[in-house]
Amino acid sequence: MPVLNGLGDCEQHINDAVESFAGKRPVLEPMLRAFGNILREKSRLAAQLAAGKPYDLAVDPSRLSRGVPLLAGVSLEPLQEQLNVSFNAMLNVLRKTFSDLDEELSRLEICYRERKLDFVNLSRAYLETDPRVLSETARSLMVSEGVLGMVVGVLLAPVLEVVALSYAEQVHQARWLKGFCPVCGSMPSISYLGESGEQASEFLTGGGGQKYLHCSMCGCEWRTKRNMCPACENEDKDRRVYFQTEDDPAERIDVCTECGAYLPCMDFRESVLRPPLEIAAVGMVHLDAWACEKGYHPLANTLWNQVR
Amino acid sequence: MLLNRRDFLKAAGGGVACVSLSRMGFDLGPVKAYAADLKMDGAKEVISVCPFCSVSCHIIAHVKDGKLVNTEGDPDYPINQGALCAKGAAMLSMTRNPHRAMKPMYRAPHSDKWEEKSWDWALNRIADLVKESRDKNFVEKNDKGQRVNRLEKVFALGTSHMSNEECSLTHQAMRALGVVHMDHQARI
Amino acid sequence: MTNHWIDIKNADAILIMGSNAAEHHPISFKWVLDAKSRGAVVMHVDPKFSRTSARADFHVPLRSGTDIAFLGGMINYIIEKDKYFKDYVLNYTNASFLVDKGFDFKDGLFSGYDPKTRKYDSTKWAYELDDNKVPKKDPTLKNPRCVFQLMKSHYSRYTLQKVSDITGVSEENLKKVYDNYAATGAADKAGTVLYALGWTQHTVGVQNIRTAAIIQLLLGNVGVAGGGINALRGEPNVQGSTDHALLYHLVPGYMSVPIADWQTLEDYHKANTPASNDSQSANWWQNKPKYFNSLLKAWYGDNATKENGFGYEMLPKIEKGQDYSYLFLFDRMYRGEIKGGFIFGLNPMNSVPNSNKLRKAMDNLDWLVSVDVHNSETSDNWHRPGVDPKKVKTEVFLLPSAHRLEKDGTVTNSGRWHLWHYEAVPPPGEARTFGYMVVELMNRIRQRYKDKPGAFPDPIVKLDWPAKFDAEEMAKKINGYFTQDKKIGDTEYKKGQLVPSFAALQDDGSTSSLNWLYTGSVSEKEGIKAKKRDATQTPMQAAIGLYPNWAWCWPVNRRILYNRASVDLQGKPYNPAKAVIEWDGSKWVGDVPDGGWPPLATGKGKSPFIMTVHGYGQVFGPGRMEGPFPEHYEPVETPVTGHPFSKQLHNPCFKSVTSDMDILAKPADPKYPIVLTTYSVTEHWCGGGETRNVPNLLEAEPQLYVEMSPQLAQEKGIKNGDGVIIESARGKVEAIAMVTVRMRPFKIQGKLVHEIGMPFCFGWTTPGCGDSTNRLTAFVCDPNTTIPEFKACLVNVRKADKLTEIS
Amino acid sequence: MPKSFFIDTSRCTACRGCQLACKEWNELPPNKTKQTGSHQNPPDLNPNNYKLVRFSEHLENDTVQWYFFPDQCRHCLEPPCKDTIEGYVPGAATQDPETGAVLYTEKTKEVPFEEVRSSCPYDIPRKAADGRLVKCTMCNERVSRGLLPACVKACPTGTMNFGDRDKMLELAKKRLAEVKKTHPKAMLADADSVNVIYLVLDDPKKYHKTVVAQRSDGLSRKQFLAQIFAPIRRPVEGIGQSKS
Repeated sequence: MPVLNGLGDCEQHINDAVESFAGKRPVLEPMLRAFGNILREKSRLAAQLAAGKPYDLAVDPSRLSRGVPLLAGVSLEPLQEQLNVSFNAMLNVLRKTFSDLDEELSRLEICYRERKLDFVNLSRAYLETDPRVLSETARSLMVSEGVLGMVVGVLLAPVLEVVALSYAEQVHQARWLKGFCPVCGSMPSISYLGESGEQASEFLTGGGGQKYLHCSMCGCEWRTKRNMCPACENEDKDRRVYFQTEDDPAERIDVCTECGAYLPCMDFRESVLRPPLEIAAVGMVHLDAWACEKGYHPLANTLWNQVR
Repeated sequence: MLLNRRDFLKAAGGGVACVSLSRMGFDLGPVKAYAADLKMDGAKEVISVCPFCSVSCHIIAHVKDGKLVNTEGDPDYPINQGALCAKGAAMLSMTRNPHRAMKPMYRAPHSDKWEEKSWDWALNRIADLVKESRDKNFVEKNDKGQRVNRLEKVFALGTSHMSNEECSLTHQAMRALGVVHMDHQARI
Repeated sequence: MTNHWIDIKNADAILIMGSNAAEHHPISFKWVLDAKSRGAVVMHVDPKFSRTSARADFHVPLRSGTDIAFLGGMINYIIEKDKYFKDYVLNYTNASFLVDKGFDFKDGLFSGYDPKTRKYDSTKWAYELDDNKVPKKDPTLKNPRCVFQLMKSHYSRYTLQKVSDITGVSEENLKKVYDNYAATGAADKAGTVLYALGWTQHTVGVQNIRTAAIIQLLLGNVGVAGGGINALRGEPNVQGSTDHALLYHLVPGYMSVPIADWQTLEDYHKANTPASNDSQSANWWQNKPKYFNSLLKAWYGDNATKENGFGYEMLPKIEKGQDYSYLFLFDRMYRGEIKGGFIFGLNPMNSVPNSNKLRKAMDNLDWLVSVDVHNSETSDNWHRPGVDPKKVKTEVFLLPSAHRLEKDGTVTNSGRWHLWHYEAVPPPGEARTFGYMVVELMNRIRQRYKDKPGAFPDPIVKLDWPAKFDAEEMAKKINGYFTQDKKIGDTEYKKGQLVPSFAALQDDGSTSSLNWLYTGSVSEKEGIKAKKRDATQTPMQAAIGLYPNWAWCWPVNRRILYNRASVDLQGKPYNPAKAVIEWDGSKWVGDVPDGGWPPLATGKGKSPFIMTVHGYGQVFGPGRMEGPFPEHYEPVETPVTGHPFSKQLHNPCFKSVTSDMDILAKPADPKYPIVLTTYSVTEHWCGGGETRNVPNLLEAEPQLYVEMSPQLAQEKGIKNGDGVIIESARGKVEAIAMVTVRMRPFKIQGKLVHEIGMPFCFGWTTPGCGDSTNRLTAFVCDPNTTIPEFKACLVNVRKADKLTEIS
Repeated sequence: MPKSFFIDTSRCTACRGCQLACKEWNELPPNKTKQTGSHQNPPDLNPNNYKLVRFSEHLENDTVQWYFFPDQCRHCLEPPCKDTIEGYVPGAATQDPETGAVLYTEKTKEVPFEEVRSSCPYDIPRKAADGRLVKCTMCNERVSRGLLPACVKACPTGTMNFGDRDKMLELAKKRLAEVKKTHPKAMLADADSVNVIYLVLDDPKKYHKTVVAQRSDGLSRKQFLAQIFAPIRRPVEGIGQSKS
């Protein structure tokens, strides 16, 4: 069973990974440091929320076996308080990190104090990719849709990470095989190839290579098939390609030529390092740049992969 | 039953858009220049089956520009779960082995050497030999006068290396010719 | 395998005998150790201590060829100690059947033996039938003529002391294995038997396995998770190639090849379709005409009509009792009776016994087509050492074939899983697939027969034959089509539609299928199911690792055969924690059951062993050549002159041929006092043609060796690493001595008997590595299968003055 | 933090995947070998085999023991070979401060081979045809790029493990505690002084003569090193000090 990346990522672990990628690829250093700040705070906050009041969501794990994510259609109303806490913490770190966005971020802070932000509704719209709600809200608050989207995504992530953690066992048992997240329904931001067989026996533990997807939102990790595009479920060997450079066999980018989606992938069989996956994703942004240049689009929009 | 992500989404795609990296204040120029310099090789992954013992471990073959560049155990096949034995692990060198037979070869009667031949020539010559042997040696009836349709003087041996589809055709072809001396690895 | 690879993990006891799974099926061993880590006891009974032994709980050395004595002793032990599973034995096996008075057993021979023909009249082994022709039963199992009592008396002779005396296994070790294994007679325990060529390659090969089957039936281990009789089949697609019958005596789907006495289709069906009047017997083979006619329909298409017996009369028909397998083929070749032939992906000059004779026999061919990935000892036989090519008349073709990674198609693994492989890269150079060659060649032959008719062209020109080889099209054709619109029950099928399951095959020509076992492997909705990679399973299925949605398996996706024997009469699993199927009140859940009938207690059920006429597991097996109960006989070449069970030294029916090159050592021959067994090597594949040409594998295992005990080495003045010569009545082989404590001398009848072991993967086309070990082995065979006795022959060994084959 | 291997011989099945992978990665040509009465082939480490699975067998109390030992350079924390080499040609041997890998350079051509070899308590260095001294490099060029050594990547049994030294030590101690239950003689060989930590189930001599630091005169590693270092002892920088 994969270990949930988020909560296990202590500060030191994140720092080490930032240093190691920055050393390896100096061109990405500014991004690694910036997103490192945000991911550190996210991680801290998730741990704080997990230790706090238990969530009271109407989740039905039996839906997993029918291919329905746990949070699809579930009201996030009971998370009001956690969303508020998260907003305050995450907005703070966003403001510190991105001075170019300060004007819009501070406007959002004011709107929050004026109780103009309905996080429950915005979160729902975010998870369901409802552009109408987000664009209307952005217009009425006089911020850009991009910044509103960023803030909602960033504040929602640590809150949902706690949900993913508490249902990890059920997700594992359900053998979820879809390309989208069994917890929140979002698409993965990165995948990795695992080290050794799930059922490690004394003899022939296996060459590893089983593929796991890491949710771009809640950090849930689930096993998927090697030969399937998570976006369109295409299994045609001639319409899936991966790209990598000879120097970095541990890093690759999986592309589906059927639907045009790409997903970065770390091969842990090749790599000594075990970075937090989101830092790894930031450390591979050059591959995003390469893929976008070739006309492919990311499986999930993340904070760091909007290279256009 | 909800089977597709679209079923609970209002819009398709990678989710809600975020502000771009440049809007955040990053200078993407160096990153893009770095990316443009990358020598990226594209490869595909093809599922195959190890050609040795009948555990039938699955193998993922990595193919770049039509060439086999790597093989690994398929982690998804529930039996081998990515593991391979020494022979399975040597699949790459076994398949790409320069010692392999690459052209139809022919050794004439009493000759001391092999000669290269075309497929067309070889198959025509074999077809002639089969017909000649069959026409000359076909046993229509046995001693009791029963109709038996046998070609006893031509045999077929092998092979468990064939796929099921190839086995099925080989059996059909041999019975059509009247071959009765037919056998393969299952008996040894 | 009745079960499948993953299922090994469900066993509580694992008896590995006649197999070196860790070295030759390395990945299978993962599941053995998975079971071990859950508390299963793993036992390895084998002449040699191998990596399998190293990982087992214990290794028990046994003299080659004495497995029936060993297992017969276990049957005796199970009955004496009352360890058998009574409900199971009574309800699901033929233990309660009464055997007719004609049956008898005296001093090693059953009734009905004719020493002149060396054959039995098996009608002497019939059951006592009631008026409805159903066997009479004694549910108390007390009747002295019931199978149980006959078996008990038969194996009461196999005492610990006698078994120990002939096998060389200490009584203590015998008890250790018997105790551990017999413990699986409990309802909620399972034991599995893993065997390979170490059991089949004997003149008593079939009976070795029969003995294990009896044990499994007594302990209630068939049909359950973690049980079964599991052949670890060696070759890559040997399961599929057997299913599709690249064998003289069968047509695809385990149906008999026509014999001359069955001149018409009606004759064939009359002789081959079993009948049972027992309403509780499914008697599945009663459907054979549907399968056979559909096969003919697939072979001859529109040219197969009801009127012409679907083309049956065009088929070749063998002579009754005549054997056309390797043994007889090469003997006829040696006698000059064979003109030419095809050898596809096989190296018999290295991997078939008595190579010296075979190599000479091949010189008599006018033409030979060898199809392989490498030039081998077979394709190159005409310039083998010591032969002047100018004197060899054979016209030889070496056609380069594709590797598995270079072609599309399916294989069937040992657990009957039907698996698709995709072409990753095209074959190198001008190499081609077997499919391409067979289709192209046949089309050329067909054209010639169309252009210029010769001998009986009909079966060739009337074939339904493809213009080009296409694996997907063939996979569908194997599955089968409706050849006309057809209504079955309430469902209407259109001409050209795929047949959904073999239950829908017809005997009236309205369906075609190249192999009934594979009907259902392709469907209109799911396509080729061998491509399915769906690992989902219900919690019940996951508990035993059934993976019912991963690919497909024959028959009808049933993963564990005879699974109706895993439940009691009410349909409740004997072991609820590892249930295979369960009756939920209205249907079966879990695996696909052996027929959907309700449990037996409802009165509407069927007995679990649906492929047998009466529906019961056969403790008494009247279908075998040498008797219904396995009996210990010595290998044809044996180091003893007698054994403790009877005066009948050898299998009275073993098959052999006579020629000036088929010389056998006499029992306890002083010239050849040592037992030789042969086996594979992890680093090389079978005859070695492929792996010897991979330099790094050759570096790790470079040359032919002979493993021998330090005691024998001392006796013969041989030191580790010395060049030695091994000699049998048939030939001489050079090897390097590997003196090892992993080989042990046996104490047999108070006398020390040495056994040595050699691999057979080395051949002269790889310079200096040594040559065929099979120049030593004897071509004597099991009477049921004609599988040769590779595992036990007699030799002598001496230190070599100089070596010529090894350098 | 230097890197270490943890080699758990209790899991090894002698499949020789590591031996072959090492050859392939280092592009070492095959040797023309001969059968010498053992499955151990080539019979010893040589310039074309930096890694070799050793086989040994024993019969005790009527039970066969068959042991497998994937032998290679131990990448000692204080490598005596390096001291010997540097005594002749400074810079001919180095130790990567990041990984702990002990590496030989071209300049080892100028160093007397037998002396280096006998200074190694595990008898590892060999001399290539061109005069260079060679041995396992810890796949340092892979490791420094964040990749696993080729032999570790190839191992299907969990025998070969690689990572930060403290993690490997932790894993080794955990496994040792586990196997001790069934094999009371189990031990970690010279764990404090080497970066290639072997777990053996039995008396190390039953595996191979130099599983633990050894010389033909039977000195322990401590005595042995004391002798070696006595005249030329100098501080070792950059990596953790041996605790022994």
